[in-house]
Amino acid sequence: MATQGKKKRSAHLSHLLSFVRKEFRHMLRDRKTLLILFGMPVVQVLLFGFVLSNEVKETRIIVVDQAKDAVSQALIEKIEASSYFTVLTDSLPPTGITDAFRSGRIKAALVLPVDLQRDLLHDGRNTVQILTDATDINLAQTIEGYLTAIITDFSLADGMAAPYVIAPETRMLYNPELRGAPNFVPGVMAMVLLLVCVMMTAVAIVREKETGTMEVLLVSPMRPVMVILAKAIPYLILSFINLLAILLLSTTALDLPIKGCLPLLLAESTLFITTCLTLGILISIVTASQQTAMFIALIGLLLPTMMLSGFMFPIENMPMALQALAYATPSRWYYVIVKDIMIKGAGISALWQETAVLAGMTLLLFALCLKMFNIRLDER
Amino acid sequence: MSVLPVLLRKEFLQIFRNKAILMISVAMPVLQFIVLPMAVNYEFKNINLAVVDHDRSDLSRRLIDRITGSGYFRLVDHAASYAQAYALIESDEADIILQVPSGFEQRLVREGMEEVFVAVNAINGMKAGVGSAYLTSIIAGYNRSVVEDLMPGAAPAGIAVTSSGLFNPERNYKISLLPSILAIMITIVGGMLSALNIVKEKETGTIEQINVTPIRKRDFILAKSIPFWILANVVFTIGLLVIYLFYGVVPQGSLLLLYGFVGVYLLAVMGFGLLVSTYCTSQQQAMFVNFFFIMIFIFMGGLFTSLNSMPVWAQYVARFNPLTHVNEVMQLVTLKESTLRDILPNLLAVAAMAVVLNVWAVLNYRKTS
Amino acid sequence: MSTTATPHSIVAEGLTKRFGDFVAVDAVSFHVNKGEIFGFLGANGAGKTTAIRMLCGLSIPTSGKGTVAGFDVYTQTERIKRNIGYMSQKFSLYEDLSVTENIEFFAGIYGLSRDRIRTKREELIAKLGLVQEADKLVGALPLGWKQKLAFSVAVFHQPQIVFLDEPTGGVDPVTRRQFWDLIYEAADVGITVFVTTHYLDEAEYCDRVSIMVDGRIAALDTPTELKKQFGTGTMDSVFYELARGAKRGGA
Amino acid sequence: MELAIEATDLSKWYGKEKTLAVDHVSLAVKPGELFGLIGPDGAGKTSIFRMLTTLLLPNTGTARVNGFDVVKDYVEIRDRVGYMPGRFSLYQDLTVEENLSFFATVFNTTIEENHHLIKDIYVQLEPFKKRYAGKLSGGMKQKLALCCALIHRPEVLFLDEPTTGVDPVSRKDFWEMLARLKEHGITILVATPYMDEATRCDRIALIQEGRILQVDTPAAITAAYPDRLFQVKGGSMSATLRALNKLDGIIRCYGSGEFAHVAVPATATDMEQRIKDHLLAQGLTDVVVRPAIPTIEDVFIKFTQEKKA
Repeated sequence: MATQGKKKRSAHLSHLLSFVRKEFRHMLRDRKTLLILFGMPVVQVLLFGFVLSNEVKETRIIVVDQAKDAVSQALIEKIEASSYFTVLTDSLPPTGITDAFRSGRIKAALVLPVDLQRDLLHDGRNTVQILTDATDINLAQTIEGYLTAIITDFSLADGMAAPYVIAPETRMLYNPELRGAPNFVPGVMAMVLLLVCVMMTAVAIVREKETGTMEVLLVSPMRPVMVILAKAIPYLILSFINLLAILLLSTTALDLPIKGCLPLLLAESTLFITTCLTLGILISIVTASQQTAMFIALIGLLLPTMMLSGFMFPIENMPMALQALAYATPSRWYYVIVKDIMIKGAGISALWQETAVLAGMTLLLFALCLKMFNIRLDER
Repeated sequence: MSVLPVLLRKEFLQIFRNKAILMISVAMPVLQFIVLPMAVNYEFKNINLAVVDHDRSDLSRRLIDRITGSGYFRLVDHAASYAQAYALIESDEADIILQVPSGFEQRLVREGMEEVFVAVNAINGMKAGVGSAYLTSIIAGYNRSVVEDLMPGAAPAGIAVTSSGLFNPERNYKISLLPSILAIMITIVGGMLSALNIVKEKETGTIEQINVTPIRKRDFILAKSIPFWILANVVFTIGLLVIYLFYGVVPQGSLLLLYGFVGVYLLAVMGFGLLVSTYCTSQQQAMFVNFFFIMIFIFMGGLFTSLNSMPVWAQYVARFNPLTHVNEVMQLVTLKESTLRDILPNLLAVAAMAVVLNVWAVLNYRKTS
Repeated sequence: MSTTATPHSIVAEGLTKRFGDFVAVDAVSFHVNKGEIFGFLGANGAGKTTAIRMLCGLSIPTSGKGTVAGFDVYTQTERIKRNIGYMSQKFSLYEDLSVTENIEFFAGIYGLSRDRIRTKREELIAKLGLVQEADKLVGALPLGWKQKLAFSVAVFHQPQIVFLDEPTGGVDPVTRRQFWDLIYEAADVGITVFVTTHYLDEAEYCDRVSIMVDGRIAALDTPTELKKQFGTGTMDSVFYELARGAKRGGA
Repeated sequence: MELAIEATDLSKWYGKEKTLAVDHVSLAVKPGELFGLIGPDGAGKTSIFRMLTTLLLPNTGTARVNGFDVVKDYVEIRDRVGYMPGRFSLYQDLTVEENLSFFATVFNTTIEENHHLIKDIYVQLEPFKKRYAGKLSGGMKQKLALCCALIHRPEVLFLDEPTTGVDPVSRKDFWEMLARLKEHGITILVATPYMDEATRCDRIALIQEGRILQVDTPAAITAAYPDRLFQVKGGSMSATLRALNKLDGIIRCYGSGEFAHVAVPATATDMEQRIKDHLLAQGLTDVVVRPAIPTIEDVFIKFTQEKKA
């Protein structure tokens, strides 16, 4: 009995190996798809790492200088000197400002009152007005913040300040320059990996159903669990290589440090990739055509992951129901993990909860896969 | 009977017969669109604040009360030391540390100037920026009241700043983002449907049957895009209704203009999908290629991070991104009541893309090998 | 419709198709008379499909000359398509469209007028005995009915030539015979029929038969003549004699 | 002796309308037998195959393969049978060799272990072993699929329309291979729409519209043909058939290759002369009329037309 059991186990292992080899061949022979699978995450992470940021720089503003006096001149010079703004020199009457906004030429306008210098000298105070384009609220707010800071600074330096000043000195921890990459790379990584992994395996089993090879596999000693594992392993390896490429590029090209422990990051990533691959396989198991599988994977997942992963919109602001939905999104957990390990240098002790959730999800999905796997051709 | 209506009829029949795909491509996006906008909210209500008050004076206590009373911050801890507070940041329990130095009150009254120290967890850039801005403005407000207390009657000096946001004065994120998210939705739906359709005929082999008929390539491509164009417009319309019914957002500008632009825009998106379709041999390939570009379109479209913040080269590249234009137009028309004249550059750019992509797709579709 | 006065529906002279080093069709020459039923036989991989694809304007030949319905296979592929009908064993009709919808679709493609389609459609459905099934999806029909319908659709626009690629594979014996009745009917009204089959009894129903081996035409004549040439009583033996020498089984 | 395949009262229906694909079918196949299911596309052959290979659950009835129940003991059956589905279902993007070794491992064996079983076929495939399965010709594909189904030396082999779309020469090769496999004691159940292949089976079941019409040896089935059959020729086939249709006393006539076949009641006498006279009277020349030996196809046509009548 014991030897028989052993023989069975080794048979299962060789099943698996041979199946994995087969899957690798499928993967390697479709060069176009392989190229996209490899290129896509790397290019996207790199591109978005370079491009995405919340910095404000050289934003075009108009100063409506009704004062045209020494103070206003000095203030304009000060604004121009900062790297945040480019002051458009062509002055506009106040009525034309809306049009300038509408055409998208400017993002903000600063209106200096006629009696800027005189009022300052007389009353020691005056009020200027900032107009921003609030269609992009975040940008508008940041611009207001920067402009206000410059003006406050200007009035302090000019010795016009009131007494009793409480000046906050602000330090940005972990990401002092508020660069985009540390913000966006973990989020994009979580999102791209999720979608690519899910899509890869979403077609894997349903394709065999469509081509009819599933029939032959079913009438063989091959067990469902082997089919599922064999479908996942090659993509796990591919995704792991992808991950290494992403990390390599983000440390070299994007200058993103990995403060924490690299093996931990790799281990957590492998866990996350497994979760996504299992989700894909589940989709593949319950659908009948490649087209349906792909539509579910893409239309069904793209927007929700983008919006609920937490890197676009803060989860704590969402209504409870949506928060619950966000907690069911694997990328939400992985996003926290990547951020904490890479940028904060956190260890497993800080991340065991997230890890446990991902592991739980994977097990649940895997169990569902086994349960839903149809060992016959009958429709359910 | 001319050929195009015949082809169109066939496409429609097939679309409506495949209920699964129809459900996924119409019902799923609409459902998502009802639920997901609830996530659109950058306004931070509960920024976790750790306070290190070394002064423990009257003034410092009033400052802290004012901050916690603002509604934006939640006091998580009065830490004894900065190191303790920092630990809270590390464990993600706190987002911001406010440290008041000892002798704060004394120095403020005696020297007329004092600094407080603010440390922000800047990993989440958005929260860091918004949080520190809130904090700064609360401190400034407190500052004014301190001045009034200490020098009753004296007006605060210096240049005060008032600000107002045009077009969206209440700074409602839903108004500014929902139309653009709707645009993303129709891009995904339209792009995917058109990208997979021709490839599917290739995979099942029915394209051979089409290729031995005298159907003109132009008619074939048109027949493949018009139904999905209409379907995407239906999704768009339902989306607008959802925005209105569930979120009360009404486009300020002309609906006609909006539809006109979206119509042209969809032609460009479908042209892209069809082009992908003519290059690919399997649905899987088509989907991956299309997905790759849609992701780039979305993230470089200026919606989630402003174009303004991107490197200059990326801003040029973004002009070739149809989603950049649709985002701009959505905001121009729905919020700024822009007219045709304002959106003309966008319209022309998208129209040019539509022409180039569709012509390219027609040329690249081969009836004969 | 025809613009030339050739007596032949199909003329091939040294028609060749190469894929890299592989010569799929090797300088094939033959002609098919108007109104003839021409059997195009050959083992799997002999090059039949490639040859048909060239004649239907789906594939441009590497060298040689050819005209179909008087139009050149290099330069006038779209005009060829206007004058032919085509049906293959698989994929001839859209399975997710109904009988009526398929007829209307394919007739519409060839620009038949709406009234004409309507009257002819009713006639056809009645003739094929599909009145009950007119609104059923084609995918739900038995194969034999599907194939009869596919053939009728392929000749609906009265093309000069109809190409049939293994039209009767898997069809039951009675329906197979009914299918051939349809072919005879078409030939009677002057449509040239170009047909491939693996049923050698069907070869007997053709006016002339060509047998392709390794990309070349190894024999071409009437069934009676061929049998005489090879000194046997059945087309089966003729075919076996020729095809067993083929070198290219796996192509 | 235990039966290799034993099906009792098997039925299968599909969809909401319960379209009956298999209608109370019973079958018994002895070990080592080459048994044919002969019937056209849509007769229900594939559904029967799928129930016997445990891929579908029967709606009524039971079936056993080598003593194992197709519902309860599906794992045992899957370990022991070989199955070649109707459409080509090997991996098109793998080479001949890769397909073979993949299926060998899936069935816990190696190509070497059962090489003697497949060697006749494999010799023909060997020159193409580096070629992708998708690039093989129809005949070669089917040979490869047979190799893959055989590689683990199954006790029962199920071949669903292995020769559809295959040219006559390759079909002949294929059946010669099956004959040799029988010598290894493998039970083979094969489905085919080609009537001429029936004679190569030990026993056949004629099947149409989900029902079994008759089960016996091919010789017994043709011997039981109740009518007298003539082969007739006189000018063109269509003219001959047109003329024959005007003649009283014949049951049916139809083309069959070079000749038309005419069936008349077994009791009728002097029909040979009557047919000849009639055709000559109709203006046909070179008239030939002679007795013909019925084939399975003739039997099948008889069943089909009787059902319609």
